[in-house]
Amino acid sequence: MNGTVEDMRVRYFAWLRQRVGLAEEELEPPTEVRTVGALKAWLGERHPRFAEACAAPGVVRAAVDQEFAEDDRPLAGVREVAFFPPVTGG
Amino acid sequence: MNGTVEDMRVRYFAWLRQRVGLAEEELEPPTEVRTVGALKAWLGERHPRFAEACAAPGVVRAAVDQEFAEDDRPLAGVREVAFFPPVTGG
Amino acid sequence: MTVRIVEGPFDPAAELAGFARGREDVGGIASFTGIVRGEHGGESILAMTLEHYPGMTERQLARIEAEARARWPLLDVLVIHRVGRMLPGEPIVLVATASAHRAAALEACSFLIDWLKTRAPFWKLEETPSGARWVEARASDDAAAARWER
Amino acid sequence: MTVRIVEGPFDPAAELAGFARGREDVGGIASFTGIVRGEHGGESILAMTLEHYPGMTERQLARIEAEARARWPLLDVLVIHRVGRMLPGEPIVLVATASAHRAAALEACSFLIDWLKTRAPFWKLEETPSGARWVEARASDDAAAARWER
Repeated sequence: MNGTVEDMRVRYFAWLRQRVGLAEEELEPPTEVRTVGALKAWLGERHPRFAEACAAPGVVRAAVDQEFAEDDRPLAGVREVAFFPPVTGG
Repeated sequence: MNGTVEDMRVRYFAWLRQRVGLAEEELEPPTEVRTVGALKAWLGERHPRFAEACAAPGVVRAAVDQEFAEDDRPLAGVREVAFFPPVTGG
Repeated sequence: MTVRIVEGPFDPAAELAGFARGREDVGGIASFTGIVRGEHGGESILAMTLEHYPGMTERQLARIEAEARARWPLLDVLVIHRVGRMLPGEPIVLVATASAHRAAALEACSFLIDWLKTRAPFWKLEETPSGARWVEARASDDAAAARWER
Repeated sequence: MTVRIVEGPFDPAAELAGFARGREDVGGIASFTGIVRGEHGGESILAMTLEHYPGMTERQLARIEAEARARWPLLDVLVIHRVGRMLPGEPIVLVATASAHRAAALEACSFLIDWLKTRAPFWKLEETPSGARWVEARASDDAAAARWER
């Protein structure tokens, strides 16, 4: 449990999926990417439009293993992380 | 409009109807019976069990011409007065 | 906008199926169905008879319904109340509201049933194994209705 | 207690007809049906597509439903949410609650739809004559959900 993450699936929903141009990808982030916030920054380097969306406060929400998560959520042992805009169902 | 009441219909509902033993009656109260409260007292002389029910506060409600009414409601020109316990519908 | 007193059984689902059908301005429909319970205060209920004051009932329901429409932007309202004798499991009352937005529909539905319970001239007579008894008004119903005073 | 995600049209009236049927302990059933409107913000809506996060959706709905049952004495709960593409006038969501008493049914119904709107991973895409647009989250929905925080 040293923060190492392997074979992580990252998913995107709604307009974030359209901006990134992907519904999901399998990734192996470097060991220094230990939190949701760090993952966002790292993904932003790969996807400039994801970085753009993250720059606006409160717009990009996250879920870790299908539970809502904040930026400080550790990623150790995590298999799936999702990013999406605020929900609008019902 | 001097408070005279003629051919007034008095109706009773629910357990008050059962106590009085009547669903309705046509009455001609004396001219001094000018309000719902006075009518209650006058009817109590005819129906002892009605008087009993009226003695308990808040138990006997009234409607004048099918509108809820308090004891001070004048009876001038009124065609129908109803007495009943608190409502329990829905 | 419909207010109906019915003397026999009615089907809330069928009534709701027709309610606000084909309208594209309705964003939300709220409903409440009151049903005869088989038990009350620890005693079995064999049947329930609803007495009412014909004429005044319709007048009061129309007034309550108009008050709801004055307070919330409702596109449609349906109130059906059964009278006479009915059995456990059978519907007594249906209130439904339609609005562009959910808060109006939900609040108006609560308001309608709260005011109906305290302002419409209905009386319940329960048949139990030990005899018939008139249901007493509940302070909690008065409190629920008072929430909407202003 | 049922939570269902459906990909095609569903009939709220038919679902309600079966809900809590044959139970004699239910005194009240409350329901809310959300429907696709033909207009939003002054523009025509031609269709609406609901995207969701399969797996997380079911998990969140089950959690919201469990929270409602923990807060109110509910005898039954039904939540149906449609996903995919739908047309104006078609139901998106149905929430129904059954309880011995009306306050529990009505409050839990409001709670369920408020929390579903802010805590379940659904996203609405509207098709308008000028193109498709993602619906933005509304502050009023957050405020409605916050009423139930404690």
